[in-house]
Amino acid sequence: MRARKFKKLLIANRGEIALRIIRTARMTGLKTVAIYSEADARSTHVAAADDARLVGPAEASKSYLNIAAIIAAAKDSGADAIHPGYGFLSERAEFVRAVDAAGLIFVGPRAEVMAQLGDKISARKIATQASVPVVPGIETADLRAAREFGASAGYPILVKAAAGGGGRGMRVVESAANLGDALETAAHEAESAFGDGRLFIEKYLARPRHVEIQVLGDEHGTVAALGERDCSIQRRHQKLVEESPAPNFTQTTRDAMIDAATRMAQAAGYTNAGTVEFLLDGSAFYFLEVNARLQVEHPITEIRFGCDLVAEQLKIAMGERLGAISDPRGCALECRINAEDPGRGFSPATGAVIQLRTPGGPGVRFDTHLAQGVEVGAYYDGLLGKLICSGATREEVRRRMISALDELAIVGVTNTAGFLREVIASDAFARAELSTRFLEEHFPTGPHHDSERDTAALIAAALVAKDRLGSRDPQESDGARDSIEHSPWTEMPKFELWRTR
Amino acid sequence: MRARKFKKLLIANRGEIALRIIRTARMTGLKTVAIYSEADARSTHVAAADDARLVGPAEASKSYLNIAAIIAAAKDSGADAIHPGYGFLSERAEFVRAVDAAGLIFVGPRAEVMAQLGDKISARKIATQASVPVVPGIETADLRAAREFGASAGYPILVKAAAGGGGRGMRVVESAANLGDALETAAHEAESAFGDGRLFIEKYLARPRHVEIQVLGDEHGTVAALGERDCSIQRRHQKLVEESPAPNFTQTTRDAMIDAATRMAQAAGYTNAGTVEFLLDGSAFYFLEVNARLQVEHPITEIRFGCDLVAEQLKIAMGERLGAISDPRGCALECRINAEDPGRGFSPATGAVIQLRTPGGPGVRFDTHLAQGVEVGAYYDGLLGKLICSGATREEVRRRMISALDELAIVGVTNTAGFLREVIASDAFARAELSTRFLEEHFPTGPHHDSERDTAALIAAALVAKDRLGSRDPQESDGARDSIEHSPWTEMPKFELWRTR
Amino acid sequence: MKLRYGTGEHEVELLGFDADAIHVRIDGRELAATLDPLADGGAILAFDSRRFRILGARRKGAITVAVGSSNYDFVSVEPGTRSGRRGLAAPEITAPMPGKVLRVMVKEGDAVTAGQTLVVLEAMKMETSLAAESAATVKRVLVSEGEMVDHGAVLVELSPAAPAGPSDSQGEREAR
Amino acid sequence: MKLRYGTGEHEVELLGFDADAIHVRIDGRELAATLDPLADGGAILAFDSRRFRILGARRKGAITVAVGSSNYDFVSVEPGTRSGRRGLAAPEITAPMPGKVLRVMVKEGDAVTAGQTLVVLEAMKMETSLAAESAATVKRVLVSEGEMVDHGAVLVELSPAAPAGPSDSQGEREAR
Repeated sequence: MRARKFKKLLIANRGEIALRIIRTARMTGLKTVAIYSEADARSTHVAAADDARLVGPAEASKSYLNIAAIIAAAKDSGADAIHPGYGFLSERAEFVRAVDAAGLIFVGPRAEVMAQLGDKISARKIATQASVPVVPGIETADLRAAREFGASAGYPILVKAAAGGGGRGMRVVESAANLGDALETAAHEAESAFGDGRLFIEKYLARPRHVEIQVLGDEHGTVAALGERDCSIQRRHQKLVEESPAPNFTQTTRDAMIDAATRMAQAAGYTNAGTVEFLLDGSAFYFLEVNARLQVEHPITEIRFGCDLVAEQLKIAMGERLGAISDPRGCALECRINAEDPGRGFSPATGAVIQLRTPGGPGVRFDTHLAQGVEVGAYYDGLLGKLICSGATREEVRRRMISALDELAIVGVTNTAGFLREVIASDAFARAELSTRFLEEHFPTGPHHDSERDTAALIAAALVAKDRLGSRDPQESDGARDSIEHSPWTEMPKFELWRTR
Repeated sequence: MRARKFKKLLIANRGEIALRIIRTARMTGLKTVAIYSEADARSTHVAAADDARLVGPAEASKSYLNIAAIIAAAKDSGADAIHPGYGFLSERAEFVRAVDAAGLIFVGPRAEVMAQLGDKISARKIATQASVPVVPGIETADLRAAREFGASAGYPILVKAAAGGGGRGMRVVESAANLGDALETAAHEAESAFGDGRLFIEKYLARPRHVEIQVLGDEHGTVAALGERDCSIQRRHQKLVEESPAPNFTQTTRDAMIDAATRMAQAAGYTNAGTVEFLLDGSAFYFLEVNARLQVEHPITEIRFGCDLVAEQLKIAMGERLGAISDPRGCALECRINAEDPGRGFSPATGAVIQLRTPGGPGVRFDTHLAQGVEVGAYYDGLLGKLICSGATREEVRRRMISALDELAIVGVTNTAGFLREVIASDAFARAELSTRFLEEHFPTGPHHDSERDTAALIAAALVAKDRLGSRDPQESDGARDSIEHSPWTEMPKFELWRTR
Repeated sequence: MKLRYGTGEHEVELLGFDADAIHVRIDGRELAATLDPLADGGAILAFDSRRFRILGARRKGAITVAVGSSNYDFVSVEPGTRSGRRGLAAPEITAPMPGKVLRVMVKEGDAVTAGQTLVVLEAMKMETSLAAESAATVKRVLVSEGEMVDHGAVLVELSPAAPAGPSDSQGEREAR
Repeated sequence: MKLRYGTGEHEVELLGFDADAIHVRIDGRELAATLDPLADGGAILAFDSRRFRILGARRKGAITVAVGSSNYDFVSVEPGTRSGRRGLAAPEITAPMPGKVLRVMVKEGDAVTAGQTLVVLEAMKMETSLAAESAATVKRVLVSEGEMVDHGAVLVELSPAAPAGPSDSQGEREAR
């Protein structure tokens, strides 16, 4: 039993997830240490923690992926445990080994379990041995072998990195002619994203749904499954909208999938929080992969089950036994608000938050690290926040989400909120016609055109421009407004503002 | 059966509760109409509604209490139902009669039920007839009769308005010598606050707890009770902190109180959402009053029961039958953030919000109408927002509240958040040593002195002052910051900004 | 600079910045703190093993600051400024909060005793009685019933009932 | 004034304000809208029975606006400004998003064909290939591998392979 009590937790991450983990760690009575790159010195997660350490320059490979610097920050700050969040080092077995070697507690599965599950080939082996159905496929980066597989399984086929997840390095290949290029590009992306160029090729399902099971495993051999999440609404294999329970999902299929996920976790000796992902095709489902970490969309499970998954992770890492988990209640829906321009092919957007209007009220949770003044750069992924709505029925939650998206505004950073409002308000979504093809089928060109909204935008822009033309009315300038335009710390000498600590 | 479907709801209120009601109404598919006084033309609730109507000048008696103007606004905007919120006209039977007479639906109990319950004398009669225990007391504004009662029941005694609630016009009288002054002042306040100078005098319990039961009654005779709320932490009879379930409260007492509240609601023919308030003295409890409206602290019940009480109100007002209500789950705690200066005897504070930092994350809900730029004036009550935390156990929720209060900052409007953090973090609160005397006993002089925090404040103030002394560094002024200091609409001609519609 | 918060006054001086710390002198005591600015315009201020999240701005001549969730309103006290609210007997009755004048219970020329209520103010539906601190004569009444007044507004001016002392009293010197 | 959003350009003129409405002309069409300012610095803009909650600010020469939760970034197009990105064959390859230059696949003087990849950009861990729109010769390469570039940065300059047309081409006239 490696587990023991710990008192100070280093969060090896940034952005909304670092803030979210810090919040729970504080609630459980732990001291917290944030890490940050030079680009993030002023960030919200740095402010929220009890202590913060610089781990390197802006580039992730030199900071948030810098194992040596992170271990050193933990040692230096007296942290005795590390939570990896998601992304970055969260699924790197060598990071877990380094944490172990430093005598610190890693909040997540054991290194060898992570290594096995992180490799698609060995993960498939475990699944097959545990009688969990898998999609037909082979591991190869060899063009001839890939062609043979394509010919026997039939196109389209999917080429993806054997390591890693999250859609990176994934390519759908429609015909044998494109196979060579796809293998080359995928291998390159796999190498650069995961440091491992191995590829896996499998049968591509035409209109599957993505449904996944949240599991928790303690270090005493108990595995609990906390229901499913439907994450079918994706763009380039990146989830945009997630919901729980999955609609149009029979209890029989749910039970079977939960059983399969539990068998998978038990067969792998899985501990801590993880997600077993499946592709659902009619009532048949196939094992996709295990995400051996906290998932971005974990809040919808938290809300339905009335639990705090990060608190559960911390308890498990301390060696405690899994407690009783409530039965699920109601529905929950999440929209990922990304810094992308839906009007320009979802190209990444950057900028500083000039104004921020956040939604609230009953059944609304908005997990974000944004605040007025926060800068969104190009160095890291563009997740600005997760808007999560909950309620008694899917339709209630759907309407609440529309209303909450109407309340949300992030001026200064172009983002997906307006587009997601269209998605959630669409008839197809209301009817829960879900598949991973949803966006291509219903929003092939991105957001729909709304000429009245465009007119409103033009008028607004003209009013902004008018200000520049000098129409300031001194009578309007009252004390309160004047104060709002003053922020004393922006006036500090530059070295003060960007100084490291 | 007066009930029928309606489509457009006028919200006869302002501030956080108007916004909260609008949110649910939108979710249920209703169109919404906000009302506003001249002081509130730019308010958040006006922006959130589909339509908004000016009902009068800043003074509440001429706007939010102006029945004729509100009915006219409903008619003019095509609203077919009115939700009163809490405070203002929410417990005025003559308002309900005016709404009825105009052929509109009132979201609340019937006028005659409200009139009966709003009068402490007749409410006591109903309670007594329904075998609900009451505190010994009499109705009188006569000095001689009051003296007789005081002599027989023993001092201290409580003098309060026979109409209305919320602690207004309440006076504790410690001895016969102060009785004359107290009667005179209380009668004046009762007259000015409720338009009804009648007084009620009762035995004052020394260290009771305030525990109340949420009820819902439909128009088909069904009454449901949704558990209790402990609202013992009060200042001048105004609740500051509320929690559910009540700690140190046996299931036997809970069951008995729920039974009593249900009997009371049934005996009164109560419909819609209401609260039956009790004083708890050991395991004995006494009926205090019925609040015939939505209660400020209703969210803690919503979170535990997984329901939306405003949605339930709307369903009941449409004549629907009460549906199944889930069993309660976990704990919830609310802090009322008021515009008051805890360091100066909680005197009311005013100002514009210069900066706002709001808390978030799992188990955190902050119901507020605040945004940067919102002005808080002296015309209305100073509730800035309600911070609600929930979780599995009281201790988890308590720690989450401390953390959430640490995240909250409202610069520009002095408020109670810092003081409430001390209250929630106190050993006495952690041990749940609750009584309505809690603050006098544990915080007799308001917030405790924290000299290091004072020092931090002085340094911060010096830094703000430094800015004025001209240390601006032009190099620091980048594009993003410049933009933040521009808000085009502040530059519009004044008549545009304050124009009514 | 001298800053007043509530009834207390403090002398604060920013001595300078270097790469590691900000140096201040507060009421004669020197202190080094670290200051780490945040994107939201605030900063983390740390000293003596404590860490405070601060925000602040100027507001109508005052300086308003939040340390964590606690608010502070400071007034900068300039040398030579008259401070009429701290004399032996306050020569003015000012509004302790913004509100509505409910009742004015005196008129010019009235002699009043210590503790006598002069004005009743209503703010947020609560009544507050404002009384004379000592015996005095009402010199001027500046408000009428029903009027809305701001925090700090002078409501009534008084003349001491006792033989008038020097107008530059000890209390005023203290206030500087 | 002329505003560009995405690929579209619009002529907008504020005609004036009166007590009830703001009058604008958009692409020749006159429109009256009501504008009700909000405390947060935004406003409610209403016309044709629709009601929009708007916010906006200037940002580095652009105007950024939110209508509800939808963002718009406008560039003010001054008469006489060159618009190099809309010619028959773009003479420049610019970064469509901020990111890191992963690979530069050409050097100065190279002849390239239509559709040939010139630069591979990585942004948010996704690769984007930037290709020539038509046959051309590489005039200048302005970036090197590993470099971080902003949105709109010029990466490669090209000379048309075909006989050079007039630099003030039809495409550019259209763009005004």
